[in-house]
Amino acid sequence: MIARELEALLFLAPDPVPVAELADALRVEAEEVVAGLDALAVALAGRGIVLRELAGGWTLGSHPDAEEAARRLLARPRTPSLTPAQAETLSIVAYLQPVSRPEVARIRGVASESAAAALTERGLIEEAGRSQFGAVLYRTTPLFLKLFGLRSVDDLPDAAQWDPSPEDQAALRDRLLRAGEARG
Amino acid sequence: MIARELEALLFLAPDPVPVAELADALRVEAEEVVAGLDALAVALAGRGIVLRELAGGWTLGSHPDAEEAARRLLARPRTPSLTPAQAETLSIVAYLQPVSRPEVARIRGVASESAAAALTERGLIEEAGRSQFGAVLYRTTPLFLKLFGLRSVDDLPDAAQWDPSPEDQAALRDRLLRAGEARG
Amino acid sequence: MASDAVHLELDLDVFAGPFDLLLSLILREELDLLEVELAEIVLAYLDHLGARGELDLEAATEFLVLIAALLELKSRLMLPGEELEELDELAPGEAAEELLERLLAYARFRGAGADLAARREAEQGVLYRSAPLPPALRRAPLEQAEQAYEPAILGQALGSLLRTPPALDLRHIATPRVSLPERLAVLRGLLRRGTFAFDEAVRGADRMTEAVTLYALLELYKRGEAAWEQDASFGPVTVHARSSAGVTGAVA
Repeated sequence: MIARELEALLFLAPDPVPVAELADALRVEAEEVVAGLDALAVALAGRGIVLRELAGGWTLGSHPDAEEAARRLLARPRTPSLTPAQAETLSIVAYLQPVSRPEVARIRGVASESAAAALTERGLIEEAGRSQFGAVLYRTTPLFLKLFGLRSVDDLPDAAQWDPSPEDQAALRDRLLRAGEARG
Repeated sequence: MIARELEALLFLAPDPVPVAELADALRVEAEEVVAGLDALAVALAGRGIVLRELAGGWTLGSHPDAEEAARRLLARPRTPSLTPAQAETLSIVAYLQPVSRPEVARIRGVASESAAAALTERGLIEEAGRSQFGAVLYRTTPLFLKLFGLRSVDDLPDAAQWDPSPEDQAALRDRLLRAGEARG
Repeated sequence: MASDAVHLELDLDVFAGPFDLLLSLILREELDLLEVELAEIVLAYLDHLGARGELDLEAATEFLVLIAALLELKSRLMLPGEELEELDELAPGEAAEELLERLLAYARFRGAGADLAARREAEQGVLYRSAPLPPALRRAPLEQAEQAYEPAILGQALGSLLRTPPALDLRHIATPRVSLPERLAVLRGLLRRGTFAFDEAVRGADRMTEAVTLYALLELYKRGEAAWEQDASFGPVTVHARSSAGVTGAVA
């Protein structure tokens, strides 16, 4: 029965699939696929999965009634350990915010797009407008504070205990940029 | 109706979900989830999706009848079968885990580095720390359970069934001993 | 049990006779396993199989088990140390028992391995979804978040970034030196105005400085800080601060 195979195909496909592709995969005519999709829509009535036509193709989705439970099950903060690149990027954003993307790269001595993207994806940092030269600015998020157990960014630990040259009186930002350029 | 919500959750979840997590998400007792899973299995009979208990949780998969069409649609060819060396190494890791690399070699009678490397590459085994002598230990992964249709490693069939029969063992012992004595 | 393998007639450098005689000599330590070229035995067996023209699976399996056990024994013999002593202590009868143990353990896992391989083949029919979560489910709600990281990792990371490597002592180098950081600083100074002519950055400079300045400009481009325009070949180069939003030209 073709509705069954269609259900399996749409279940597996991550994106909407056009009728023509379904017909190719099943080695049947497009008309049979269309009829099969009708039958599938009927079979899915009252089930947890719904059939939708989207963006030129067909796809399966979860029933909206299950959304709240799905959020409880799946939308948990992802907190794998930070890689060294992510920790450095996050510390620069946390201590200097708002800080521009080029500044982060200057301090770290390497482009930091992928670290910044991972931190953004996990909701630890976010864009905070643009610098006067149009560069993206970053700041930390409320989720960042929560995941680090901080009430505000003023609660960040004093970097002095890890500071290799604490006698330097210049501002943190200038010192980081200077050190970054010396390394670069 | 809980079977419907369960179907939606399992449709969305990327990995098998334990009953307890489903119960938490749906805010019901575990017994209700178990009953709901039974109902879902019934509702899925004759459909394109199958309910499986794998790797410590429940998950949905596509029906084997749709395999050929699915592989055409997704351009996902069958993975090559395990070579005998890989199958033996995998079975030793699966039954004896955690097991050290030298132990695997001892049982197989040959060094098994390349088989272990291929199994690691395929995500079926992974490192599990080091033995007291510093040798790498191996264990199987959740992906192994999923791809081999197992709920847990306790689900593996009793390996003693492949021991040579007592008669064969006696014959082998005889021959080895006789070989040792007779040719004096 | 088939005995095809043990009757295999061998003609090796160090031994001529049936395979089972070779086995027993090895087990009784009358023949040094280290001197036996096991590959020769395998080749002889393959020839033997070829000559027979049919494959007795049971016999072939038995041969494989025996040869695997010999290989393992040999590899152990080649290892110095306690393993060797342990083996030396074994009387021939014990060695046979040990070999038997190995053969049995190996047979068990060979069977289990074949079962696993078959299980995998059977499971290939079921495919699993690997679609990303819908966007609404990708971000965790704030209320659910609990502390997962120590703030100290940020302080440590920042401390390491404050470390300046010791400056290289370049006094012994006679050639005039232009540093990239220095030229980067010059360009960044000019960039604060939003736009400037490249000529301005290298006015009165030597060729080395010009080259390093050009390199610095490329570096700024790579880092997304600057871009430039040049209307004609060898014409003036206008450098401007760059924005990822695509804003071009001067920004006051």
